[in-house]
Parts: sequence; structure tokens; C-alpha cells
Amino acid sequence: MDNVIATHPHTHETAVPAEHEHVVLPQHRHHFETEEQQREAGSFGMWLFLLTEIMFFGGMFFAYLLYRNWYYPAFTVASNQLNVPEGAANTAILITSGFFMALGVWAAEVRKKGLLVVMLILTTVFGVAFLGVKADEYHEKYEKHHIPGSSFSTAMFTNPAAYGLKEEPLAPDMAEHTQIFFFLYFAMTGMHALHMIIGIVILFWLTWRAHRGEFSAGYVAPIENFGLYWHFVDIVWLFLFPLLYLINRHPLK
Amino acid sequence: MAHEIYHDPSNVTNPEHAEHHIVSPLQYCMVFGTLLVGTAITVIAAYIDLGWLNPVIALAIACIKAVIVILFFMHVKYQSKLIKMTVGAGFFTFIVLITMTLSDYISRAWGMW
Amino acid sequence: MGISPVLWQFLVKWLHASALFPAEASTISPYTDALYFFLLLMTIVGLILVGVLIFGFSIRYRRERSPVATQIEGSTLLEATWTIIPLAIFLVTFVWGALLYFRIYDPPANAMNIYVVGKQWMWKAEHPGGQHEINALHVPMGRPVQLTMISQDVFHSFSIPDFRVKREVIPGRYTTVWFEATTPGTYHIFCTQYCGTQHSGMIGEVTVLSPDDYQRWIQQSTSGMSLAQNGERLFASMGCNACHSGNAAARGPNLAGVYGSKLTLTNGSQVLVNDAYLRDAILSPSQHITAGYAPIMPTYQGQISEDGLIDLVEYIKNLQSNFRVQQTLMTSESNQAAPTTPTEGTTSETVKP
Amino acid sequence: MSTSVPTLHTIVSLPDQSTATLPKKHYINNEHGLLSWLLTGDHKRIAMLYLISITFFFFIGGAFAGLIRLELLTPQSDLVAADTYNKFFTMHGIIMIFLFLVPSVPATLGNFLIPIMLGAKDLAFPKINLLSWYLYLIGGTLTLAALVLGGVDTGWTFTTPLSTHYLNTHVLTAATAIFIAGFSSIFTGLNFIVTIHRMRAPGMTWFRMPLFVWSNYAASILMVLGTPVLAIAIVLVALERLIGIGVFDPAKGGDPLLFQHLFWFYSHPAVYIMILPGMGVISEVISTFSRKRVFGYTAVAFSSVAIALFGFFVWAHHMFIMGVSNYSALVFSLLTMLVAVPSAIKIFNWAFTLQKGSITFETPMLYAFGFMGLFTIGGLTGVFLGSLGMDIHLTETYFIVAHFHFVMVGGMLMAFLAGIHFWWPKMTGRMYPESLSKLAAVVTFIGFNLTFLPQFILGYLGMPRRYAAYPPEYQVLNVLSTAGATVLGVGYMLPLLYLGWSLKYGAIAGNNPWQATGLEWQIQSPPLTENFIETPIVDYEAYDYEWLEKKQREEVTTVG
Repeated sequence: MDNVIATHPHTHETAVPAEHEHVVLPQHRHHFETEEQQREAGSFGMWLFLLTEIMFFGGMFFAYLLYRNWYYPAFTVASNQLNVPEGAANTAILITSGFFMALGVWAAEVRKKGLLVVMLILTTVFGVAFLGVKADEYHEKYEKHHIPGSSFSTAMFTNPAAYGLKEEPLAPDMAEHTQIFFFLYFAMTGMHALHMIIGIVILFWLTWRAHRGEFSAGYVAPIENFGLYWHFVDIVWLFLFPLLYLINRHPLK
Repeated sequence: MAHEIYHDPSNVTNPEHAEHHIVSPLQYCMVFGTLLVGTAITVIAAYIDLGWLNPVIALAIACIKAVIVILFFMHVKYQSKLIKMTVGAGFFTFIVLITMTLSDYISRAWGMW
Repeated sequence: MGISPVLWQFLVKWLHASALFPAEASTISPYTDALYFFLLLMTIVGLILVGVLIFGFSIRYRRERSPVATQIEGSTLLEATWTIIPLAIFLVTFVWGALLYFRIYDPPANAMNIYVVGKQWMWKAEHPGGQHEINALHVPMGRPVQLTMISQDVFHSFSIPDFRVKREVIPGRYTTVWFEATTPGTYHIFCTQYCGTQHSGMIGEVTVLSPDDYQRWIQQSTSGMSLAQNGERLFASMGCNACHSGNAAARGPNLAGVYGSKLTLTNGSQVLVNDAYLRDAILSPSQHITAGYAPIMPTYQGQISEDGLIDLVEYIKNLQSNFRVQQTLMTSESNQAAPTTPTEGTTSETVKP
Repeated sequence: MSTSVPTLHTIVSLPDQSTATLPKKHYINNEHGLLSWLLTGDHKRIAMLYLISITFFFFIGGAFAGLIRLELLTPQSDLVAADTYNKFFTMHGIIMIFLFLVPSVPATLGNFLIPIMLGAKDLAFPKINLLSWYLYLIGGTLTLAALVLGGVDTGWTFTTPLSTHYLNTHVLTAATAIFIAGFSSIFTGLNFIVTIHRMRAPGMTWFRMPLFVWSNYAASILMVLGTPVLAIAIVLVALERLIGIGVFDPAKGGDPLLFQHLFWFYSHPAVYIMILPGMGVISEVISTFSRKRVFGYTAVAFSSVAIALFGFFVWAHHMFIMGVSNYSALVFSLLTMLVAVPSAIKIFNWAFTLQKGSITFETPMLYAFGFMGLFTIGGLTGVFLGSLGMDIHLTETYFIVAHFHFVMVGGMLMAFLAGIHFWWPKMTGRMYPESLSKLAAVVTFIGFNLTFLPQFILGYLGMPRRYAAYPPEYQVLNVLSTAGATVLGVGYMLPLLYLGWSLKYGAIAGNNPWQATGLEWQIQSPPLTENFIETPIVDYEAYDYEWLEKKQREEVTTVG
């Protein structure tokens, strides 16, 4: 039996960097023919997972698009209640975090253990900083009664003058729709923050593993794949920031 | 038995396979700088009244930033065609969701139905 | 032989009472049935074709007769055939179906209007003359009837199988369906969209009457107040007439004759004033401000029931002059809640009390 | 190896039963103990775990179907009250769709076979494969919890605002269950796509892959891209219920149709997730039992991908009368007509595979014939519903119930049973009793038609779906349908019994009882833990029966 089977020499025809030769990594899973195959399968799998994330956020982005068109006046004034300086600072913080993550991937690829650990820690620090600023923003919304639900108040939109705002007051029925804006704001940034929290938990774990030297011998797939995830979370924010904070500052008449 | 075939070409070489490319820290720094500049521009642009151009500019900058992140931070520029197509497929389906659904909402206003 | 006569009689009666094909009781039915039979024919021909191929080949090429298979790669010509022919048939079906769709959902201009409110779990029909029916609907034969429908809670679906019409009844939005009944009799009304516990109890009967019977029915079952008259009361008691008084200096636009006209809104867009527009303008006025007026109208969301909205819509629909608006304004100013007995017809719908 | 000379009316060739034994070492006896199963990474063991859990849920869902049919025996709602009936059909729908049909062929047969068919040792991510089984179990357990705690009565479609504001049952539990089961399906799809791209053996080019792999690949794309949209729709429903956010609530300015759009964006492609893998099974079975390469291999392969692609463009045909714009309805109706074409191509290609073949009629082939007939009816009645004007009268009636049961039960379940019988000898190493299984196939076919053909007539009469009570003139057809369901129930119980029996008493199957060409038939049954002793090198096309004959001749001469 089994005469389809022939010996398959494990030749590395592809140009693998010289130091990779002849080293069988302990992390190499033996159902893969080569480490190259394993690495590419891993990153392809990660990309497919990110596709599902695109579609997951896609549903909310569509809801935002729809209701912004329906309730444009409500969305513009509600959006102006968001804290642009904090949002902009957060964008910079997140980009910085992503930058350190990218450097971390590089550090792993060139097998610098100490640098990798430092980079992962920096990534974590900036990620936590992002969440801290976000928490402050949420708190501000809480104080302004802009959290959808029973405590939600449209007073700021029906009577802006009382709050020192220069905007035109909204009709009460339109002001009610600011709640949809704030719900979408919380849903989208909340879902984004949830992804950040999951990411930070994984970062702790990766930092610990990097500290043990697991990624300093040529096995970098977890770092690379986590990097993809972390950058994807960045990208979501890169769209959330203008959509929620910026594009409504000069409403069309 | 065809012993001469050791590797399925499409399995280990193109188009599904790409060399492992290490992006240099210098390149990362440049990307980082571009992203920060982009953020600054988008914030400044938001405070200038450009009418309908405001959202267009903001989203255009966001798209450019996203593409840069995808290409360099996420290494897609150096990846195989397969990965590039995968990324494309994701955004394609996203656009299908948006446009096909929007076609309903837009055309609802056309008639009294 | 062995079957008892009683059981036999029961079986005959039981089978006799069962339906196999719905009655054709509206002008739409023959059109729907024609497409149905075309599609049925397509299915049967397709099934026979596949059946003949499977059985034919199975008999001809069974292992006993054909011990060795002949390998065939495929045939572009054959494959093109069974790509193009089904595609052509499906496209014909598409065009035919689309034409039928517009026939069913495009009401003729002269259709009489009846309002239907769906709620868990009943249908409430409201005739303009003020006749209200629960889980029943009386319509005249040979006259197009348009139903303007809305749900008070969840999705329902209004279906009269014997008329081949059906339309979802949606919360927050008017939908319409129309039919012209051809045969007197009673037919089922079903709610076909699952709407909660008593979904299967949300059924009723539509009674098709000859024009004479219908007139008789209309006169016998009126509640005394037409929808428009109810609307007029509501209009006054909600204080609508304070702004929509029709005076030149009024804070709200003049509503007389507004129905069916084209309005320019503050945002510059042009809209046709129809039932849906009127309803939306009452519930979310800020998106429907007529050009030249300030956005001061409060929302009535949650303050008027769907029935009340229908009354108001029907009132404004029939408002030809502002004479009575101003009359009621004066009476309400003199602390009388509602107008007394309606005087001569300023509302076009008048019903003998 | 195979000693008994095959007779003319069958291709089954089993080893000499007096001397044959199961292989000494295979994936089942490789390790022992419960933990070795619960912590396994072996795709074949996970497939068996899935098979057991899916069968369990199938019979629970089937029990609810039985109860529904029993209630509908009489026009009044006398067996159970209306609210109980509503819980029955909701449970039937949720269990059958999310816990049976979606994972059925991919998670069991696909899991077992795709790595072997590609010549790989395992799926790309064995741990994620195991994780997706656990997610499935959690989803299933939560569904059962919702059931035990008092049930849920939203219908499987969770229509807003009914599900968000008007029902007081365990909607959140059921929604969580579906959310989690959805991720199980995402991970399965992801695993398949990566495996198919990355793990093919040398020589296994795309166009040498069996069509079963192609169809699972297409279904996997739909799983990965569609399921997350369902997830977000479900999350929004849960939030709407919990804190009343108003996105789907017309009273607060939301649009209930937005939920429909998001829901059907997944749930329409989901029907292709359900049917495509079944089509793959049919391709394998038809080819094997007519000893012929599938007619127009490329067309069949690409039609799977075409269905996956077009499948994303037609979802609003579930909403034709629900208030989408008429222009949109036109576009979606036209696209629906286009998506029907690839299915027609497949049917004719299978039919012409029989031409000039050498056909035998073993059980899998009987199920496959059943599939072709029933799927033809199911597919063509779908055209009724895609046609705008016809849809108005037919939608939300028993016609649509009959239509999707023809596709899902008549199509997918027939294909599932065809596949289970076809690969049973490979999975267990033993044959099932042939005559009994043929009887089961015939009983299933008859019972199925008796159950669902009357429902087409009921639907055209206008009997609405989801009715606990109905006008008495519909009773005769309902009685017929219930009678058919009884027969159908017998048809489904039989395989459970004789397949269980065959585990111990079935004849030893040998490596290749069907003389089939797939890689999976060239290894021992049941296979070794890592499938192949050495990585195979593929140097022949799929369904190359001449290659197989040549190989067997060589074997005989070598042994001789």
C-alpha cells in the first residue's frame, strides 16, 4: 500500500537567510513541511482573521454612515461635544504605540532580545496611555450626561446658550437623535477599546515570553502576527477619529 | 512515480509565496513621521471651513494613513500576491456591504414606495 | 369493502372541504397565477429533464451494460448551452416578475383609501367615513381599494391570499397595497410576518360586497364621526390651530390644500406632500420645515397614537379652506374644548350623523 | 490486498473477511482515554467529536420538528399553546441552522478529509480547530440553556423590534449562543482557507484538487467574510435589548430594516455555506460510482466560487416586501436570477458525468440521486421567490418553508448522508450494512417528498408560516405533511442505528472499498494519526480512474 508516497526531501530551495539553515526550531510544528510554510500559514491566517474584523466593524461604520445622513444636524452638534485635543493626542499616542510595535517586530527579526522587550513594553505603555485618555473622555461624557440611557440629557443641544455654546439650538425631536450619535460613538470606540484591552493582555504575555528569549532565535511569528493585529486596531482608530471627531465641525447649511 | 517533482511550484513559490523581507528601522521612522504629519494636517484642516471638502479631506487623509500602515507597518508591500489579494477581498466585501445597502436607502427617496 | 359508511362519509366530506388552489378573487389574481403556471411549467420541465438524464444514463450506462467507462473531459458547447438557456429563462422570469410587482404595488389614481393599523395581535381597519373594524374589512366589488397601513408595534404583514396581495406593515412608516375585488364573498386576512405569541390569531376576514350592499354597510356601520372630523377635534385639542391658523401672520404654514402639493423645505429640497410626509412632519417636524418658517414646532412623538395620526392626516388631506380652523380657534379661545355639532361641509368627507 | 472479485452490479471490493483485520495502528487507537480526545489536535478526531455533537443537536432539532408537525395535525392549537409552539419553531430553526446545517459537512467530513485530500498531515491550525469545536459546544450549551430556562420565541431571524422590545424570553442567551457558534464557524473557515492555500502536497495543484475541496473553500470564504456581520448585528440587538440604544427602534429614530440588512448580509450567504459543501460531496460520489471524471471539472469548480461571490450580492431578496426601495428590489431580483445559474450548471454537469460511465447504485449514489432531484425542485422554486411579483404572494407562507427545506433537507441533508455513508469505511474502517442503508435512502426520499410537497400547495393557498393554528380547509395537506414527517423520522433513525451497529460488527472495509481515486482512499482505513507515512507526491489529475487501474495492476504484479 501507500505507493503514491515517495520520499520528499526537505530541501530549502528558497533563499532562507543563512543563519536559518540547519536549525530546527523547537516551535516548528511538524505538520508543516518547512518553517517558511508555517510562518506564511500563520500570517495568512492572521490576515483572514483581520478580514472578519473589517466586516465586524463594517456593520457599525454603515450604521454611522446611515444615521449621519438621516440626522445630520444632530450628528454635527453632538460631534462638536467630543474633545478634539484629546482625540488628536490619542491618535498620536496610538500611532506611537504602533511605531514601537513595528520596531519590536524588527527587533525580533534581527534577534535583539533586550530591544524587543523594551519595544513591547513601550507599545504597552502607549496602549495603556490611550486607554487612559479614552477613560477621561468617557468620564467627561458622563459628566455632561451624554451617555445614552436613562441619564441622557439633550439640554445642551436644545438650549446651547445656557451652556455657553455658540451653536444654533436644535429642535427637540432632532436633539433626541444626538443619542444615536453618542450610542454609535460609545459602541465604536468601546469596541475599539475592547480590542485594545485584549491586545494589551496579549502584550503582557508576549513580553514575558520575549523576556524568556523565545523570540530571539528566529521564531518571530507570534510577534509578527500580533503586530498585524495591533496595527489593524490602529487603522480602525485612524478612521474613527475623523469620522467621529473631525468631519462635522463645519456643518453644511 | 514522478520523483522529479519535489515541490508544487504554486505551493512554495509564487504567487502565494514571498521572501521574508525585513523592513529597516529607518523606514519605520519615516512612516511614523508621515503618520504624525498626517494627523496634524487632518486636525488643522478640520478647523478650516472648506464646506463639503472637509469630510472628503479628512477621509482621504485617513485612507492614505491606513494604506501606509498596511503597506509598511503591516509589511503588505513585501508580501505575496495572496496576502495582497486577501486584503483587497476584505475591503471589497466591506464596500459591497456599504454600497448595496446604501442603494436601498438612497433610492427609497426616489419614489413614494 | 371494509370501510364503514360513516367513516367514508367523513372522509369524503373532509377531503371535499380541503382546498388545493386559492380562489381568484381580485383583478391581480389572474396575472399572478399566469406567472405561477409559467414557473410551475419551468420547474416540471426542468425536473423531467434532470430525471430523464439521470434515469436514462443510469439504465443505459449501468455497470452491467457498460462495464468500462469512457472518460470525457467536458464539453464547452454543452456547458454553454446549459448556462445560457437557464439564464435566458431566469431573465424572462425576472422581467415578468418585475412587471407583476409594479402592477401589484402601483395603485391606480382613483383608488379609494382605507387605513389599516396593525398591532399585537389584531388588524384595525379605519374607513374615512369613520367606520372602524377589528379583524375585518368590508370592501366594494369592482372598485380599486388602496390600503394605507402602519404598525403600532412590531413588523406585521397584511396578506389576502385570494387576492394575491401582501405587504409588510412596518412600525414608523406607511406602506400601501391595493386590490380590486372581483367576486363577492369572504376571504382570509392573515398576518404573515411572525409578530409574537398570538401571531396565528392575527387573522381576519375581508368581505367583498356588491356596490349596493357596500353602500348599505357604510351607512349602517358608521360611528357618527368621520376620520376627518376626529382629526379636526384632535387638531384643535392639541392646539395645532394656534400656529396653523391660515392667517398671513401665522407662525405655521397654511395647511389648506397642502395635500398633494409640492413643498420647498428650508434645506432647499422639494417634497410631495402625501400621507407619509404629513405623518413624519407631525412626529419629527424639524426635518420637514417649510421654507420661510422657523423650526419652532414641537415633536408629537409618543403623544399621538397611530389612530390619532391617521385622523390628523385624513383631516389635513381634506382641508380645503381655513374657515373652520379659524372657527375652532375662536371657540377654543372661548374655553370650549372642541367644536360643537359640525356645520355645513368644509370638510369634504361628510357623513350623516 | 483486495481479493474478492467484484461482481458486475457493484464496485465494492472488500478484503477477504476471514483474514482481514483493521490496521494495528490508526488515529482512533493511537492514544487512549477521554483526555486524549478532549485535548486532541488531530483533525480526524475533532471531526469525530463534531460528528457526535452535530448528530446530537440534529436529533434535538428533529424532535422539535416532530413536535411542530404534531401540533399542525389539527387546525386548532390544541397540543401546545401558541407561545410554546413559537418556542418550538424558534428552537428548531436555531438548532438546525446554527448548530447543524452550518457546521454539518465542513466541520465533520471537511475536517476529516480536507487535509487528507490535500496530502497534508493536519489542518494548518490544529489548536484553533479544537478551539472552534469548544466554541461550538459552548454555543450549543447556551442554546440548550435558553431552552431549559424557558425557551426563546423570536424565530431564528430575531426580527427587530419584536426581539428587542416586545418579547420577554431568553433572547440574550440565544443571541450569545449564536454569537459564539458564529466564531466557531469563522475559525473553521479560516483554518480551511489557510490549509488549502498553504498545505497542499507537492504536485497538488489547484486544478488537481477534488471538487469537495473547492466547494469547501468557497463555503469557507463565505464563513470568514459573512459571519462577523451577523455577529455585529446580534451585538447591536443585545445592546438594544439591554440599554435601549435605539439603532433599530423606529420610536427613537432608528431603522428596523437596518437590522434586516445586516442580518441577511450573513444569513443569505449562510445558505450557500450550508449547501456548497454538500455539492462537493455529490461531485465525489457521482464521479466514484460512475467511474468517470466529473464532467467539466473546471466549470463545477468555478461555479462554486461564483456562487460564493454572487452570494454576497443578493441578500435583500429576503426583504422584497419589507419596505426596501423598489429600485433596490429590482437590482437584487436581477442578481438573484444570476446566482441561480451556477447551480443549474452543477446539476447538468453531474447529470452528464453519468453519460458513458459505468454506473453502480450503492447507498451514497442513491442519496446523491435523491439530492439531484430534490435540489432541482428546491432550486427552481427559489426562482419563484426571486421573481419580484411572485414573491409577494409566496413569501412568508409555507411555500418558502417548503422551498428551503427542499434545499436544506432535501439537498444538504441528503448530501450529508451520502457523504457519511461514502466515507464511513474510511472514518471507521468498517462497512455499513448495504441493503438496510439502501432502504433508509429510499424511505428518506419518500418521506421527504410526502412531508414537503404538500407544503408547496399550502403555500400557494396562502397558509402563513409560523402559525400554531390555521383555518380548517388546510388540514388535509397538513395531515399528509405530518404523515410524511413520520416516515422521514424513520428514515433518519435507521442510519443512526445501523451505523452504530457497524462500528463493531461491520465488515472490514480495507483501504479502498469503492475503488475511488482520491488521496484519502490510497491510505489505510482508518487512517494513521498523521495520515501519510511520507508526504505524498501527486502526479495525477483528480478522478483519474485510469491511473488507479494502472496503479492496481502494478500492485498485483509487484505482490505476485
